[in-house]
Amino acid sequence: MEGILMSILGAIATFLLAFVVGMTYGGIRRKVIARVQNRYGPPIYQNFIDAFKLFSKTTAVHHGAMHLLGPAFLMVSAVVALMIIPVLRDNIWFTNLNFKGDLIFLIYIMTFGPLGMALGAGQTGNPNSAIGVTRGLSQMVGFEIPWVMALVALMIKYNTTSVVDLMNVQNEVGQWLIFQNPFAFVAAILASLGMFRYAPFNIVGAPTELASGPASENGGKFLFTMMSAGSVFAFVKLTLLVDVFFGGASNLIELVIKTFLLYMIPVMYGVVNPRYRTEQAVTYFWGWPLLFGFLAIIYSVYF
Amino acid sequence: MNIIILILILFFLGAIITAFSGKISALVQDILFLIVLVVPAVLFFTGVDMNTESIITFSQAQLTFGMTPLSYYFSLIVMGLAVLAGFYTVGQMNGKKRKGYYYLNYILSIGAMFGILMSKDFISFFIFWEIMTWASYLIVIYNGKNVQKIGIKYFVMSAIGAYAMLMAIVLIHSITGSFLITDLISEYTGMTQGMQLLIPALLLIGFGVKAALMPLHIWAPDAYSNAPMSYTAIFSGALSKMGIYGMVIVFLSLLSKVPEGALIRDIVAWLAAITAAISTLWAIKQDDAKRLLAYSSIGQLGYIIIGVAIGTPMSIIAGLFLAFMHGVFKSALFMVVGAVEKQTGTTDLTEVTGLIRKMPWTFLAALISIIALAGIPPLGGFVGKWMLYESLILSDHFMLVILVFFSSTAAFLYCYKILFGFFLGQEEKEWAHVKEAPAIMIVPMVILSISSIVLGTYPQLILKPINAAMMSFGLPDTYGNLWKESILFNKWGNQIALAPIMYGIMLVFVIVTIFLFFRNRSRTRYVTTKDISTSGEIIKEHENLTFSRGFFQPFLRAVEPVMKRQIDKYMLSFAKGVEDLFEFTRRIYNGNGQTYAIYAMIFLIILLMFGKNLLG
Amino acid sequence: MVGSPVLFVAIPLLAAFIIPLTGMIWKNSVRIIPGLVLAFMFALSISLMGYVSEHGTIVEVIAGWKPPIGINLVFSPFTGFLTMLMTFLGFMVWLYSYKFKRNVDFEPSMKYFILLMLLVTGSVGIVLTGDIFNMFVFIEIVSISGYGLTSFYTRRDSAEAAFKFLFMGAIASTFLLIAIMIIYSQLGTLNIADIAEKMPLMDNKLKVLSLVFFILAIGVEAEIFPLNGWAPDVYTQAPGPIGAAFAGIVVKAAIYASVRLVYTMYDFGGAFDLFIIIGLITFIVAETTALRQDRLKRMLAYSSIGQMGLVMIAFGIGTKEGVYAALFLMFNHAIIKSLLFFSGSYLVFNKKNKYIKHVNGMGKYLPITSVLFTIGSFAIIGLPPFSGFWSKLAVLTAAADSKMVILIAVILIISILEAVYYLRVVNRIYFFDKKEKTETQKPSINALIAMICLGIIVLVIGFYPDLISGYLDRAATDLMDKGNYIKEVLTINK
Amino acid sequence: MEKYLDILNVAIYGSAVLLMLIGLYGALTKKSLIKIVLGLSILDSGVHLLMIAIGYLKDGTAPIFSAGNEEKMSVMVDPIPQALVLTAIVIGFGVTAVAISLVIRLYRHHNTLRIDEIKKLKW
Repeated sequence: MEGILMSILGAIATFLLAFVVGMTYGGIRRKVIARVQNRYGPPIYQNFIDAFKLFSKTTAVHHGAMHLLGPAFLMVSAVVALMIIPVLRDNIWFTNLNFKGDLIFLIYIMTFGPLGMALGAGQTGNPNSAIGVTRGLSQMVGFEIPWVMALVALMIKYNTTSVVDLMNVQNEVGQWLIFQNPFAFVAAILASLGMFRYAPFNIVGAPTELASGPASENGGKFLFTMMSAGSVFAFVKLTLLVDVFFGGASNLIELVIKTFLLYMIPVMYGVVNPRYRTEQAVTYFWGWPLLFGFLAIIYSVYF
Repeated sequence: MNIIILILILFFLGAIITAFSGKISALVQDILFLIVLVVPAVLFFTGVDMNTESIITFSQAQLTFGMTPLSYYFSLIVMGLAVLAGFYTVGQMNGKKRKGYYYLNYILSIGAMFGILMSKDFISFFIFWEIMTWASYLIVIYNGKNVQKIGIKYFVMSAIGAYAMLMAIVLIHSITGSFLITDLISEYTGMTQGMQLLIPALLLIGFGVKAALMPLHIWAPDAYSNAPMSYTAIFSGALSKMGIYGMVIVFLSLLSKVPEGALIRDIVAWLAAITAAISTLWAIKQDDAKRLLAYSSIGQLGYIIIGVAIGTPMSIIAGLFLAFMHGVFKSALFMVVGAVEKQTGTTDLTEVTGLIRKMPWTFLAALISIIALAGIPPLGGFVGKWMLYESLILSDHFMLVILVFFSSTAAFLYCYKILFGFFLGQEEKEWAHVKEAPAIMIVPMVILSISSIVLGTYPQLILKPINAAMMSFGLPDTYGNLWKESILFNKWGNQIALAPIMYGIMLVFVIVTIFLFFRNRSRTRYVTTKDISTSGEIIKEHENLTFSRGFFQPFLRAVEPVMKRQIDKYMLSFAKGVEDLFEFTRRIYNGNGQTYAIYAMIFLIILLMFGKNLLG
Repeated sequence: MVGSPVLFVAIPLLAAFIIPLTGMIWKNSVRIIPGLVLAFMFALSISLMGYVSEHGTIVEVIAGWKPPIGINLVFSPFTGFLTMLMTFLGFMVWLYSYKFKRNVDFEPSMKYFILLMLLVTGSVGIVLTGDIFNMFVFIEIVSISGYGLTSFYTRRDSAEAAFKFLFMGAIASTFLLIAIMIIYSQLGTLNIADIAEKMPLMDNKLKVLSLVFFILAIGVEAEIFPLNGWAPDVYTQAPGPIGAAFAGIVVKAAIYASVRLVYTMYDFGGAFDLFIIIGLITFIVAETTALRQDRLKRMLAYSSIGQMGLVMIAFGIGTKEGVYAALFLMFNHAIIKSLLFFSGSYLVFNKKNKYIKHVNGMGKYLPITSVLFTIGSFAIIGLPPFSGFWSKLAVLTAAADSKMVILIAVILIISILEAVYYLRVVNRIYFFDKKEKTETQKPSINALIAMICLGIIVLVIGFYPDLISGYLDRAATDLMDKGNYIKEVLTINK
Repeated sequence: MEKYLDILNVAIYGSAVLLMLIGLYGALTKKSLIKIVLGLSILDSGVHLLMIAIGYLKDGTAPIFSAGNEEKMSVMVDPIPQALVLTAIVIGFGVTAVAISLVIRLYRHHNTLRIDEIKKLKW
């Protein structure tokens, strides 16, 4: 009984951590963008304020069952992904469900939420939502390839599909995987540009074109759910990258530092780039990232 | 009498009786149809075991029937789908013309599939294979649309496959002196190297046609999409699996025994991977739900073939598992499309919109099946894909992994397209009259979708027969210790259950759903899909804003170079060229009697010139 | 013994003389007597087959002159089997056309039935006779009755077809005579068994020359490739059932003659290869041509020629399995092609040009005929569980046992074409809409019975091939055993 | 004497072959149906001549067995070719008759006797 209680508490703690970190990073991003654009920008905690505001709003209308369920799918997927990812190395509190944190499982569970969300967006009948969804899916096909190639390179090299195993490998060798297979890291980080959907890959939301795309018919608690799920996802992705390429983190501070530095890459890349068109976004990933993916695989097979 | 023979006779006599019972009354015919499907299934599950064997002797051949663990596994697919799709068929065919014709061929093809699975020798295998082919051919052309093009294409490809198989069979007979499959297996290693490669290659061509392996797939999109949907469920769900069944035998019992086999296996695996990738792209392009699913089927069969071809224990389990799952969810999806077609009269994804509130059960079935198809974790499709990736990575087929990953990611695109196209989007007046399909059609779909969920949670339900089948091929016993073959199951203990994850997901889902769904549903009111946020405009009732045309246009622009070349077109132009050549040969007969006489003289002179050779 | 093989020739010839006389008294006797004669011949062949399977070959000596001097008829398991097949088909053709021209005057039908009877008699004579000159005579009987039957309809272009047939036939008979005379001048005998025994004595050059002339002469009737220009025209222009009679009876007799030459009379090893080459060329050219036909009967005719090519190939394999397969093919082809001609005639009944497109939508108007045509098509393509499958399997197995891999491949590839053009027709029958407003003709009851009989045979043999495999096996053994044939004929003492 | 025989042999066989070639030439090259039929007839005659020649024996007697001339058996002309020729002539006659009647039919139907214009049935 106590075990169950502990694990539930652990899960809640992980969630809170991911929520807070994700939200804060979002705030920092807004600030950074503003500073680059020579604006003052909102305070870093602005996201928390927004979230609270949205949460306290009452929703008045809905468009049907899928519409109601869409954000739920998103949240479920985010939470489950969070539960599976090893947040910290050898730490009881954040273990949750991550028996060994299977990478393939993780990749798939992370697509589950956006797809559910897409269905919810579809039922609203707003054409912008559907357009956004198609763009998002197309882009996903784009970045998934180099991303998977990077991961496969590692999986082949170390003959495992487990995140925990990969972390252990780095510990044993004493060298992070980013140095052992830099090509894989480059491919992964280029793919993650698309995964974060920041400029120039923000074709899904595209506020000026699509009026926020899939989110356009949502407000209040729906939007809150989506927002928090997005934050959690950001955290999950960053943690995953850290786990795989930077040997994971043994305590929270290390985790925050590593993830923050990683987070800055897509943010900075986005700041100076305008938005791509959809096919540009797709083919972007089939250029250099794909090449690095191949190099990574060749490197891990033959070296 | 032997029970297998009894079942076969039941099928074949039942088919004929059902066909003609339409003269009495339509209801009697429906009931007979169901009886003919259900009774053999019951007999099969209660009466047939591995020991039943029966032999019919002809002067030319000896027909041997019996069950192997592998055929038991495939029989589960065939029998289960036949019954479920049977009920669905009764609903779908209600009031249609030529029911007798349809029922006849339906039952015949089911009986033939059963016969294929029960055959232990190549002659009965081939006989049933051909019965299956022409019965399904007759159903493909049932709708009478573009019959010459589609039907002939299907039949020609089938004939190419069947004749390749027949050639292999007679070669086997000339070498081993027997038609028994077991004799081939036992004498295979002693053959010459040429035969060792030729026979499996020919057999693979035969099976590859039915399994829609590129470049033998060109019949599939048309045939799948033109048959009535209740049969396409069988077509894609069960009939294509006959190709897989044969491939399993070829790969496991023949090619794995010789070193040269690895080459063929790799070639087939690559072909299958390319099939999967390209057909997924084509599926994305389709605007017709039937064609979309047809291409999707080809792609999914590609995964299965990869699994079977790679040939590690894990990958074969993956392939067989996916074969079952594909049967389950793809049939459900074809049934969904059929239900939509029956209710709306069209399957064009750009026309039909917003059916979710009119056909909720259909939508539910579609949703679950799509999730399974996309391979998203809790459901059955994922388990198979997971094992497939795992085995590919472990056997160092890294480029195949990428291709498979690419196609299964791209599969999300068409998955979304089909759900969105039919069920989501704006609700239009045009479809306001649409009602939910009759219960007899809904129930099979729902049962199939529930099985997707159950099999995702308790994959051991079918891993057990798979394991038995694999052990019959001399592979190690993996049941209960599958984790030894795998690295991913290690810390999961020696359980192959996804249950903990499943429960975890369910728990979170329920919590969030309660939080959002039920709370919000009671507190909010429903507004129509016309009442949406636009930039200040008010949408009129007749305006349809649903985004349905050119759905993935940008994506398709991105992948255009790959899709420019179509094997289909090459083959058609080849066929046309050949026919033109024949137009030339027929000019030999120019109608002038004197010319014919001159031919005769030329013939005489040629014979005299080569007269010496006659002496031999 | 119930009867004597002589009756196969005597009775019909006698009847042919009597029929015009009885016709003056009782008109219907013109129709009925040929039927009775054919039925009698069929019954006789069955009873003789029973006798033969127990007591061995019957060699019937005519007018007391013993072979090699006298004329003799040989009723062995091989020839008996063919006789049975031909007489059965003859009877079926008669049954099918019993009401033929009933509404028209008496004169044409008299000709028709007498000629039909003579056609069957001549074919049976070719098979049964034991010497080559009688073979020539019977071939001429068949040809001349064939010319007559072909030009039966005066409205169509039948004279043109008949003239082409006659032209080829006349040249063929000339060469046949020359060949016979070469043999006779060298060996001094006309008896097949005697020739076979003395053949090693003959000069090689003359041997080749005579065989070449024989092949040219018999090849015209056997419809082998460059000599078959007349065949499609004849099949198209002759009355429908006569197409069946040609495909099922005449060609079979000619094939028999060529087989007898190569297997028994000559001792050439290379002749088997020649059979394969000729057969293959015939098969390929005919099937490819059939693919591009737009008239139903022409298509069936080319298909028939192609099947004969396949039979030649099977005989050319030269093993017992090959002969078995060839005989099986001949049997199946006779039954199935007759079924196709019978039912096909009704599908395009009353149409002037008998285009394939005329069958559009006939499935609704003539359900039974259409089903029978479909069964026939499926059977001839070789789809199981119809009878055609077993013969195709037998051919392929025989070829495989002789290690002719490429031959198998070619046969199978060409078979795909065959499937294509038959299915095109079947598709039209069921899935195209009938456009024109010409009336369709319901088959008369006797025609229906004939067609259904053939259809049932196709199905029964398909499900249980052992029904005839015993006959085939004995026939194949008989043909392969050359020494036995010589012995049986030459040591007859009676 | 021997030489004379040879010349005779050559003459007979030669004329037979010549007749056949003439007939063949006529049948294969002439466009008129009548000429073709005539060609066929000539071809036939050539063959008949050949057959008779084969059975010919110099100074032979009629092949009639009767009491007293058993010793003449060796000088009898071979009877079989003669029998065959009779049959062949009859058959040839029959064929020619049918051919001529067909030619009449053809002329009525097509209004021409040129064989290269009578080809409605082809391909």
